[in-house]
Amino acid sequence: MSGASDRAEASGPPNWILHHPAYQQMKDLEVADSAQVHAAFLVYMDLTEVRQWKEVSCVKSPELQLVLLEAKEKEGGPVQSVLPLPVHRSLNHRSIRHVLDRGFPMLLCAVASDSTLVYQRMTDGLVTPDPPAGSFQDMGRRQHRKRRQKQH
Amino acid sequence: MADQNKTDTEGKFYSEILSPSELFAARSRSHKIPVKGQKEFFPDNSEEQRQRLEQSLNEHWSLISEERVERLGNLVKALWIPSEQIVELQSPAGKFWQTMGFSANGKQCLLPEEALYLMECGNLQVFYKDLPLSIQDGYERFLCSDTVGLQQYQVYGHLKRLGYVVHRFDPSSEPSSYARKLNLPQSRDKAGRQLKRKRSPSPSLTSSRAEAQDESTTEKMEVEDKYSHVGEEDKKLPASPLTPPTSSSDVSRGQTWWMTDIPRDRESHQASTTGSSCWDFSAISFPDLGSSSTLSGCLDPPDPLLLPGGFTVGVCDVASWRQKINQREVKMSSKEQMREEEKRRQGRDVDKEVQQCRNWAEYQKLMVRRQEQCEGRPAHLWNTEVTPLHDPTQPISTGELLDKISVIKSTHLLEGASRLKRSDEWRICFNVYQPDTVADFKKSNPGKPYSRMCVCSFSGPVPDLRDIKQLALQSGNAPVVFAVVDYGDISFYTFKDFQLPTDVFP
Amino acid sequence: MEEEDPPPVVGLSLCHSAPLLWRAPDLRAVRSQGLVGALLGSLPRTPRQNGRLGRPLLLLPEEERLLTEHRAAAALPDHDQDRGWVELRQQHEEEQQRNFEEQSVLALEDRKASLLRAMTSSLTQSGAGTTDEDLRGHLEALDRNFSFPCAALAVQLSTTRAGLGYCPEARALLLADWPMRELDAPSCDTRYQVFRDLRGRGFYLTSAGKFGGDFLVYPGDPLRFHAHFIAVCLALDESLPLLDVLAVARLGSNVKKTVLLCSPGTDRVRYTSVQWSGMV
Amino acid sequence: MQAAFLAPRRRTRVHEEYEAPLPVGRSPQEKSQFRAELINQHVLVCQPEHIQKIHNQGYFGKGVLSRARPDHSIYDHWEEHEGLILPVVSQSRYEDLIRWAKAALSARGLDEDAVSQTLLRLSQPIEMEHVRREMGGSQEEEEQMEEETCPHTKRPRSGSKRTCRLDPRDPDPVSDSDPNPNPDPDCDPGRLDPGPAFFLVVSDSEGRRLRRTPLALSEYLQLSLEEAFFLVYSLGCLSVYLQQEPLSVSQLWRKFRSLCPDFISSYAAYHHFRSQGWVPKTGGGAKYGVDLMLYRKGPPFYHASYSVVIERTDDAFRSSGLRPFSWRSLAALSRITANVSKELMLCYIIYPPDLSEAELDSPVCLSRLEVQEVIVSRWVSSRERAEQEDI
Repeated sequence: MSGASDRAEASGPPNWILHHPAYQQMKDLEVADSAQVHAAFLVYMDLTEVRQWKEVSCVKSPELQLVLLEAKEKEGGPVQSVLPLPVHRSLNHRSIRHVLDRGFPMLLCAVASDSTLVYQRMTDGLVTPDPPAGSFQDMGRRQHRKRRQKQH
Repeated sequence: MADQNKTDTEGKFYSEILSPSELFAARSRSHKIPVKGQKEFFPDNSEEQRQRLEQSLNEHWSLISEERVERLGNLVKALWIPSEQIVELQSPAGKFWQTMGFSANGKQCLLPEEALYLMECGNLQVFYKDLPLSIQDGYERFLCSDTVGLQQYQVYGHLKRLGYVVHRFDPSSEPSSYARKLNLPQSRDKAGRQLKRKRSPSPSLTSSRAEAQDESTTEKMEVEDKYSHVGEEDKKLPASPLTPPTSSSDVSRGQTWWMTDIPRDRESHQASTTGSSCWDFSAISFPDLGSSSTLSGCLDPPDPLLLPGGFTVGVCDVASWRQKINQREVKMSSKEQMREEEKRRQGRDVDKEVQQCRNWAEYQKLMVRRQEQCEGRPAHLWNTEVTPLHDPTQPISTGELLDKISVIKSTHLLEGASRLKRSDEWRICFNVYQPDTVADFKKSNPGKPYSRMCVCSFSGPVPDLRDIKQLALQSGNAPVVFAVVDYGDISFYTFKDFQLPTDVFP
Repeated sequence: MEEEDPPPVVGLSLCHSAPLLWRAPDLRAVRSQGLVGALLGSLPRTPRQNGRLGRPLLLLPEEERLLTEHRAAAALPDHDQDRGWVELRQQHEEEQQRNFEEQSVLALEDRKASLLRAMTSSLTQSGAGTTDEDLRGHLEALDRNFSFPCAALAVQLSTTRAGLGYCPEARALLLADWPMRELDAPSCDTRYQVFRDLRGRGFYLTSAGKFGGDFLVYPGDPLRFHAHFIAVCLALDESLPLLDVLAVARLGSNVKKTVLLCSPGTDRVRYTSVQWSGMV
Repeated sequence: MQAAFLAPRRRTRVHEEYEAPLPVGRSPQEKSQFRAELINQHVLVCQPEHIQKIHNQGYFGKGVLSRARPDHSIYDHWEEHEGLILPVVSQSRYEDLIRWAKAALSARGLDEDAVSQTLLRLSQPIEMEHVRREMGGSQEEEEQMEEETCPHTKRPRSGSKRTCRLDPRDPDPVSDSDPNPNPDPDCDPGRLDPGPAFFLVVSDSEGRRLRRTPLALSEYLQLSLEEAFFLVYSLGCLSVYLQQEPLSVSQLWRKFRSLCPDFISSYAAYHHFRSQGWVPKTGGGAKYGVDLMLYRKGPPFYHASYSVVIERTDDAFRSSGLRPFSWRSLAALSRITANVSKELMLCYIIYPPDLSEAELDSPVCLSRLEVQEVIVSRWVSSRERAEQEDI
């Protein structure tokens, strides 16, 4: 069982994050905020490796001095801008507008310090929410909820 | 949109004084409120939708524009006395007297908010300079931002309409923090509890549950007060993996869930630590200098094996020492003896390996061995000024580990609260009593309130810890509820003291 | 939808700086302009419940400001101006007297009518016995013996203050200028600009404090429609903790509404819709 | 008034067994020294054994490629191919991986020739026979190993998710270290699963071709700064390396203070909850707009009990929070917390007045802090108003 402690002394294999082409690309964008770069890379990995989004690429926002991502959810789908941001940051509406002014629908992705990601969809203008499900479906859902409550 | 609703009744809306025939007719009007229909999601400009809206609006306006009409015989007459900011009754009080109003100089009086609420309920007609006051007059004349302003009245009305008994909070009638600290019996409190016992079973499930909780928290507080001097260790029940911060009252609730899935092997673990090979105290002689039976004035040198290295101890003359010490016999109660015994036992249990050493040589060997072990530890963590709290090469149980790393002290709301200067920013406005206490309610002896209300504006600040502490101290035995007024909406929030229980998994 | 005629001027009464509307026609007038306000008082019909409240109506500061900008509201004179108290007292006494007399007559008629009803029904039931003679006798006895008890008098507990406002001429007074109250803290201004813009788009707005926002935004009268948006008003450069955005967005998705970030820009108000992405 | 303690809600379905509350040995033989790297202001644990121990014993961190438990596999599609179950990737994906492997090799200082040779060897077509031979004996061994050493390893929900890793030092990886080979109970026991060392490359022109995986992602565990510092300082079981140099406790403390605006307060709160035996998760807080979520035992066993907001106060209990509260934000937090049957907790960290900057420069100052927990709840004055439904 001493394997673990022995390994701790060894330096281990080189970190693949640092050698990832996308990471190198982000580095080359010369964004000073390295925490944001890391956040952007985590989001990049999530979109490409976990969610299988297509044509994920990174760009620099000159106004915000941050790394943005562009990606398509499906092959041939519309381009979306993604703004990755560490979760304890603040932002203002103007920065969101800068990203929206690129002309694509936007995702704001909050990146927690342990790499948990929370995506919010942001759209220019007033987007009416989906109407509540019809009464029949509604019934079903309520019953479902009741059942779940019973289980707890 | 509402234009379309302007019908021939328009004239009626503009004259809000009812004619005698209207008044007469109003005696038999309905008291039902029309049910609001299911709301829709999208305006679709359809005729059906327009009609439904029109109907809703018509119902709404007829409800809103309705005037209060009461039989004169059902109204209590009263006078507004602006100089004293009170309303004096001119005819006998109604049922409301059980929970509202007060007597002064042989007269029955109401506070302005009470009078206004009763006016709104159609129970009271208040006159000023021989003219009846309108509801509007009541709002404008009675409400006063120093005592009960509009927002306070909104909260008052909201609670009253739900049946709560609501009284102004009087800081001077509350026990001082000093009295509370001494845990002096409060005559009011006692009476209040008796009152509760007498009370018939609570009619509604919600209130009875809330009350039960209320009761248990009171008990808990008392328990805690009594034992607050007991040290941290005594509070933790080592056998239970999840120890509630306070004792007994909580256990029954917790038991069902925490007892089931945890092997309770901590006790057995502890029992096994009482090793057999210790320092052999029967073989080591300890001189009893205090004993009158000590014969000679000299002590023999001790066994060198028992001493740390490098010492040579010769014969010792104890005569001079005997004069310096207190030789009176120590008298201990059986309780004290037990405690003493406990202390001794704990002292020995500290370190199993140390306990197993029979003499200094063995102890020193152990220390060397440990030092060697430590050298396996990473230097960057251990060969510096600040070292980790725990050394993973020295395994200990989880409980011990948690104890060891507990370096941040947990505090409670009343701690340090009395040294804070009272701020004017926050004040408790009302005492609130549950609706089901009304039947037995005594204004002179209201008992412990269900809660105390602090009224504040939604656009104002949120209380910080200082405010919460101050109010908790001022409120004492009842929880403080913040009634936050956002125009027509009122939300209630509590900020309650809490100590997360320790949860030990073996 | 809104009338071409200038809306009637409504009378505001200030209760510790809170703008209240008291008269039913005033309430209708502001509703016709798409302003909802908040009812605060007990409902006369069933006072002991909170589900539906009655007058007065409290206006949001934005509603007050919009009305005053349109010169559609004015402050009512203060209650301390106890002008004409003597006349009012006299008027009141006369009214009470008249009221008592008229209600006595009505009560008598009422009794007669019920007597008549009772007798005719017993007539038809029994088929014989009572005659017109009997009936007249009963009615005369009623006339002679009837006295209307004072306690039975139905009286009105007026909602609005008597006096000004009941005659149309007095309403003209309301057109007189009154200083607009200062509501120009920057945050107030942001809220107002958003309020005015959304109202201008035909939405109805109420306060959305308990939903973590400034306004709940309805596509039509809230009596009939669910709110679509939770509007959060903030200046373009106002710093907003990301955690707050996450909280309000999550709440929005819980209650199936879109969170709307609203910031007045130089030319127009900018809106950004925030919705839960569904990416978990 | 003391808030009542509400029993945590147990999860209805638990997929795993409980290993240990914390990643520290409970016998002298069981050594626990783990390693993490500080990269881009974040702490990453890269060695799979370390990841498993740190995560499974106390639920520290999150897999950067996984939702929670570090169990990501890059392959979503698996197919049967001549009796073997193999992952399937597209041609473009394959090219990406080759490119990436090339970058990784170059970064290790290999010259161009060596790089292209290695790549060539990697991308050569291979035969099924070769795969079968290479797989051969190792399969049984692994299964035995799994039974002996990892009785608690969670079985994947389906055969499509597997752990995969590749050590770039070894361009010809075999699956001998894969702790979790083909445990899919539904699949034909007669078929062999070669693990992720080989896959099928699909292209329109050439159909399916068998290839070696040129490089695979290994899952990393990212620790929040609080988690990392706790493992280093409180448990002494982790060493954090910055550019191959291990940091001392003080160095790490200073470093983290410079990275996080109020690290002391957030760490104090984290430390407090851990020392009470609870499992705080900073990442989960983001979903609810708070600083951390508090679990009994661990997320697989219980639903979170509390949403926690950390506030810092001075000795006079005046808040100096970085995120000033308004009733508006409190209303939102209180509602979303109640909607998921959790409680909202404010955790105040109280600083004594005489705490000097010099003292703050060392974690020893933690013992001078105090913690006050407060439960915020909405009191519903009546059920008569089902207002929420109506708006």
